[in-house]
Amino acid sequence: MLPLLVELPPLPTLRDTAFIMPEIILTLFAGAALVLDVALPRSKKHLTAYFSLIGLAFVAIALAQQVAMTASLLPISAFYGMLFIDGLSVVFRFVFIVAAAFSILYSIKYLEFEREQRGEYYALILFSTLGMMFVATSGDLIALFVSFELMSLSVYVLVGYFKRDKRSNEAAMKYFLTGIFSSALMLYGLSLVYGVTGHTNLGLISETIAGYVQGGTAESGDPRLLLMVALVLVAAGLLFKIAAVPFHMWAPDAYEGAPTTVTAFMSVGPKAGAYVLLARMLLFALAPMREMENLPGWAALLAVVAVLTMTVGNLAAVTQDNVKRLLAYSSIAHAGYILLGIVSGTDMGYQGVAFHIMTYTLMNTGVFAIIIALHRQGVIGENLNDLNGLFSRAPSAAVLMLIFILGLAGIPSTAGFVGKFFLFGSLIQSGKPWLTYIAIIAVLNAVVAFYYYARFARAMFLNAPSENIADASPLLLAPSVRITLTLSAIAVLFFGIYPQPLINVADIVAQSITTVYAQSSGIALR
Amino acid sequence: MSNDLQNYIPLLMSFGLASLIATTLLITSRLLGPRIQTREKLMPYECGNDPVGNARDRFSVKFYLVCLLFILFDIEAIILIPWAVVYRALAEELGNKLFVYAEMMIFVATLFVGYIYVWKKGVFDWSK
Amino acid sequence: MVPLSWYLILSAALFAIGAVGVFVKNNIISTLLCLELMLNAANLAFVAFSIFQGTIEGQLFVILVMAVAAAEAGVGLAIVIALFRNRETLDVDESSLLKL
Amino acid sequence: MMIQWLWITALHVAPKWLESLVEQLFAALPVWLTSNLTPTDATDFIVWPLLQIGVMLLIVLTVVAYLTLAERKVSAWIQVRVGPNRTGPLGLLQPAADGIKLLIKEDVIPFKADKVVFTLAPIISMVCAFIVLAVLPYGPHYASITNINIGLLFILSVSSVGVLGIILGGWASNSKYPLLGALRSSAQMVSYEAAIGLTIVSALIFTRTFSMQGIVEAQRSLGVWFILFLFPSFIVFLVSAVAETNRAPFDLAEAESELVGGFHTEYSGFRFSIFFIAEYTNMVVVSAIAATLYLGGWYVPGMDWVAAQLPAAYREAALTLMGVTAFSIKCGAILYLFIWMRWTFPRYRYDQLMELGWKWLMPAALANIVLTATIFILGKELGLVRSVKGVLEMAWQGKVFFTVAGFLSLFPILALLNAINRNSRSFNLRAQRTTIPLSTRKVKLSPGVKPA
Amino acid sequence: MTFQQLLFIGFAALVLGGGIAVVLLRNPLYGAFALITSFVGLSALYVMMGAQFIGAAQIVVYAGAIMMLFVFVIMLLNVRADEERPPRHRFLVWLAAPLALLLSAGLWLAVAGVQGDRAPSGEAGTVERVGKNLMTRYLLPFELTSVLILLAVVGALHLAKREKE
Repeated sequence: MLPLLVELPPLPTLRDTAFIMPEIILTLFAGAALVLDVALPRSKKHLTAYFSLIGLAFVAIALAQQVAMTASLLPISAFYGMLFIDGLSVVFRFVFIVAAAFSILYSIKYLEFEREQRGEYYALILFSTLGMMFVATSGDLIALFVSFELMSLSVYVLVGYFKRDKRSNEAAMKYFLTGIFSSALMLYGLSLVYGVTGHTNLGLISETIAGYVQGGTAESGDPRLLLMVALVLVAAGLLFKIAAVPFHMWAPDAYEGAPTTVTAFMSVGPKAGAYVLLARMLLFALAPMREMENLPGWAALLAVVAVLTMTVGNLAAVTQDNVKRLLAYSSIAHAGYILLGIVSGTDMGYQGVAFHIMTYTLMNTGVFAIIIALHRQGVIGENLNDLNGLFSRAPSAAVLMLIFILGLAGIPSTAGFVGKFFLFGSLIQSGKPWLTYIAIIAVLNAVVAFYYYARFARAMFLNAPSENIADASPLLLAPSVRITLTLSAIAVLFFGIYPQPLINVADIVAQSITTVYAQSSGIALR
Repeated sequence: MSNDLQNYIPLLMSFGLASLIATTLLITSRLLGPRIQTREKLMPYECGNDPVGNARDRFSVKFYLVCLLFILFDIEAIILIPWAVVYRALAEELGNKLFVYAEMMIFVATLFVGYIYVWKKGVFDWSK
Repeated sequence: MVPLSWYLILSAALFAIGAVGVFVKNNIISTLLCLELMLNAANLAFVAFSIFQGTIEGQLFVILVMAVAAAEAGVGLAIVIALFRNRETLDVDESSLLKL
Repeated sequence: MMIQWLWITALHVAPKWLESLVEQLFAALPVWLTSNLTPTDATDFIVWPLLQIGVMLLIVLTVVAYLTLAERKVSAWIQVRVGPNRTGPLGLLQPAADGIKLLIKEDVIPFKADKVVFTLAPIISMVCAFIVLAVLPYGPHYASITNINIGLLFILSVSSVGVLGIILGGWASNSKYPLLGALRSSAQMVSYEAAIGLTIVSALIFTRTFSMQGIVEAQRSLGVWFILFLFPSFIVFLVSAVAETNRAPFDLAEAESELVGGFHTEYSGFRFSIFFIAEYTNMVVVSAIAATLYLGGWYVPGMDWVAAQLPAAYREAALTLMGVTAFSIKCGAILYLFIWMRWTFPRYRYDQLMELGWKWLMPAALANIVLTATIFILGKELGLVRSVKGVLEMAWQGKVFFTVAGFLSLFPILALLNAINRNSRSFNLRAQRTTIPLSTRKVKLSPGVKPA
Repeated sequence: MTFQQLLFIGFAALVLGGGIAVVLLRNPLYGAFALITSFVGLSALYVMMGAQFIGAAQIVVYAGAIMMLFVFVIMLLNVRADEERPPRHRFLVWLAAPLALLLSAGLWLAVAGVQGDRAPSGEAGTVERVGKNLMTRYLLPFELTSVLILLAVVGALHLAKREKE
């Protein structure tokens, strides 16, 4: 017989299981939602939505148990380093839960209206959330890849959820093809990372690479060359997912064709998941490759991408009339801003990334919620013209929309401004002149962005209602949605004026990133 | 060459030999048989009638669904196989016997949810 | 003995072929086939690294990638079927409702 | 029994020259025969295995040829007919006559067919059927051609590729019946293949290896056939195997007496007979797997004891002889069962076929995995079984426990199947009858007339 | 050149030939068939390396299951060969060979230094080893896979099934 495994690791204990309690609950609820869907009659299917919301509440409660763990900045590892609990993972899992909960809440009426009310929809959102949560906690390439695919695969299905709608089909196809292509790129990159380092554990990879970068080049060859190839492939795969510029072509189509609720979800949830994965790969596993001797590190690479991304995103957004496409380009631009925070490499930058993703989640889902409500019989509600005279028809909705739009534009006294301030400020704070130039470009970009966001305001407040919108019926804002929207609008304003609480949260993320980064060669994850 | 690899050489040979036999037989039959080709003989068979329409029409999507389910159960089997093989050894080595048992039960239970779902969606009811 | 670099070169070539195929093919199903080729190139690299380094992780990765690929193929072809039902064509470029 | 004893005693008193002859014979046999796992040069691992494979292919082809005759004879016997009896004594030359006839038939390729694929499809079928033969354990290790680590998995994978031959053949014909037949055949094969894959998992808990020889050895070391421990699994395997080979009562796609002949409608002459050979070879393979997994392969309880009674020189030879004989008898029995089934059970409808696969066999296989794992853990907790260096060891109590538990586990499985299929319409005749409302009955019976 | 290297070249040719055929053949069914050939070659390479389980799984999962699904869908939708249109991005076809060469050469350069071409360790890919690690160390992704499969069933079923209204 063969020699068996040399040393078996100790079994996962209850402690390990406690760390994935939120995920376990989420899985149970997702499975139960499926069974519930089969059991419920057609007229009662919307109950699955409420069931899923309850599930998410339980998940949030279970996750709250882990908040205390972030006090010690060192990450906790469980399941033999497969899991990796730190500030980043805890905070972002909350973001995912909020994104999922908002999307579910805003979907109920919409799906009812489209006669596509089914339990699968909510189950798929929960599955996607599960994937995101594991992306945020995984500390191993294998777990990262599988959970990342779990996240994306459910979104592919969600994009094509309206299977009788050609645009939905096509959007799903485009998103699927680009998504799998980027996965394949990333996978090949990961295989090279594994090949060079011999590990799949992020901590061990980081340690090994640090050794190579610092002075392991005296041997016959230079492993950094292979690492560069790997880096490019992994980064390309990830940039595809966050729709950064050379790889952004799919985003407007997918955003436009997808059901609006799904657009709202994918613009915040899975995208944030991709940011987290990017952070994990670049700021942890490949952190030593930020800047290298004689070779370009990923910082320079990413800076170029960031500048291109925000410029192209903003310029393209200006010409759009379709709200969903416009918001797609706006989200591309925002991706550029967020990349800046990663490029800057300072505490402030990381705070900005976390802060901006959190507030962006609120603002973007808010905007989409209003657009979803605009969608009524005979009105697709996706054109900018459909917003005409919204203030006279539905004043409260118009005001809410205005607040979110201003937040996205980054007007002072909204939370959007604080995020951008941190992101741009971090570039200047880093003290490198080339980053300062980038900051200037970014500010110019933000000015361009004002223009297209202002078009929303003009349409809503100044333009008369268009003739072809026959019905003056009130928007489909359920009380629960109305309350949620109001609360998030208040939050946008509140954190714009008094951002300190949220900055503290963002600081947890930043601290966990910098701690790990500082010790990236010293942390053994086992 | 590792000792283990040698066991695979006969497979390669039997592959070659089998394809050789098949082609030889086909060629022999081609050489031996008569060749009188008529239009009727070369027509697709439709119980004596002239063929109607295109043969390659589209089919029920059920075939796709069955094949999809096959894939998923196939994957499940492929993943269960390493488990079944190491089940005994691991149960001994780890000390905790129920652990190896439980992890598979979780896996099977997850898929069983899918099985119930698929059943209730009527994929297995061919006549519907 | 076959050196590691041979396997890696084969895998790189396969990857490049697949990547080119993705861009070249008109038909969605052919595109999906090329994507499978790319995933397999990555698998080959994983297994080669795993064997030559004596670590097992690469092979575990490959098993899970196979499961992922199966799931992807299932979903992707389902999307193809849904698309075909509504559009009757599988041409990537033809009459795209969504502008580029 | 008597004869065996006589033989053994005869060997004991056999003259010295006979003993030395056997010894010399074994010494003269090339190295590969006793240890073809460690060949010394190219001749050893190229020429001899090639010869071995050639001989094996020849034997299997003959077996397959006579299997067709056997099928006809048995069916005739079941239907109280005579069967082929003109060519040769008892019709023994019938297969040869058939072969020659098919060989000199005209080779027709329909003009609409895709010529390349049309030619390739039967070859794929045949290669996939034949390549598996190399890993079957015909007898103790030197009687089998090769013993790879992943034998069972190899068989599974090759058979999953074999379906392609059928589907391509149907597609290439470019005709309606073959295409429909191919789709239905492959959907059916694929459904039951999944059940086979799952049911094998429960067997692997006991065997702990894929190697076909290893599976036999596992049973030999215990002195038990696994059918005792794994009876539900055996049933699932057997039913799935019949369906997997597209045989009656599952031969829906090619029900030649009711429908047009399935995927090979457009095939004639020797192209057809290649498909035919492949199908029968698959039968042999499937029965060999069943024999190996559940019936001990070449192992018969007591054969080691018998061999131990012999002088050392004969032991290997006797074991081989007994092993090969036992293996052939087991395969033959299962093959006979296949033929018997064909003439006993009426054909299923297609919906029944799919339902049987997915709603009955699949949950049965899944439940069996769970039950087998549970029973094993239980047996372990009770201290009835332990493994020493990877080899299972158990006293008679353990064997009794696992046998009883194996048979008893049939009941929970049946209960589960009954529970989940209570409202099944395909297999419940009463439910089927009541679904036809009176108003739609075509035949109106006048009052007072009783239906015949 | 040893026998093993010869074998490698043979199988590599099979793999590459299959891959190239996938790109060049216009009929998707032929393409699928070529891909299966390529997968068989890959599986043989895995077995040559010693990763037997992966080799078998490659055939069962890819050639036997995934490609079967492709073939079904191609037949289901009756996808004909591409019309006589030129392939998209034609220039890329000519770029393919240099690209492949470049990538390969770069990898060679990079790999030759790092790995120093160690001999493969024996018994690297046995089922036991794979299973043990999958069931202990990599338990979490393993369980996650079941959720992934469940998700794929749900999603694909929803998309492909025709609703009865």
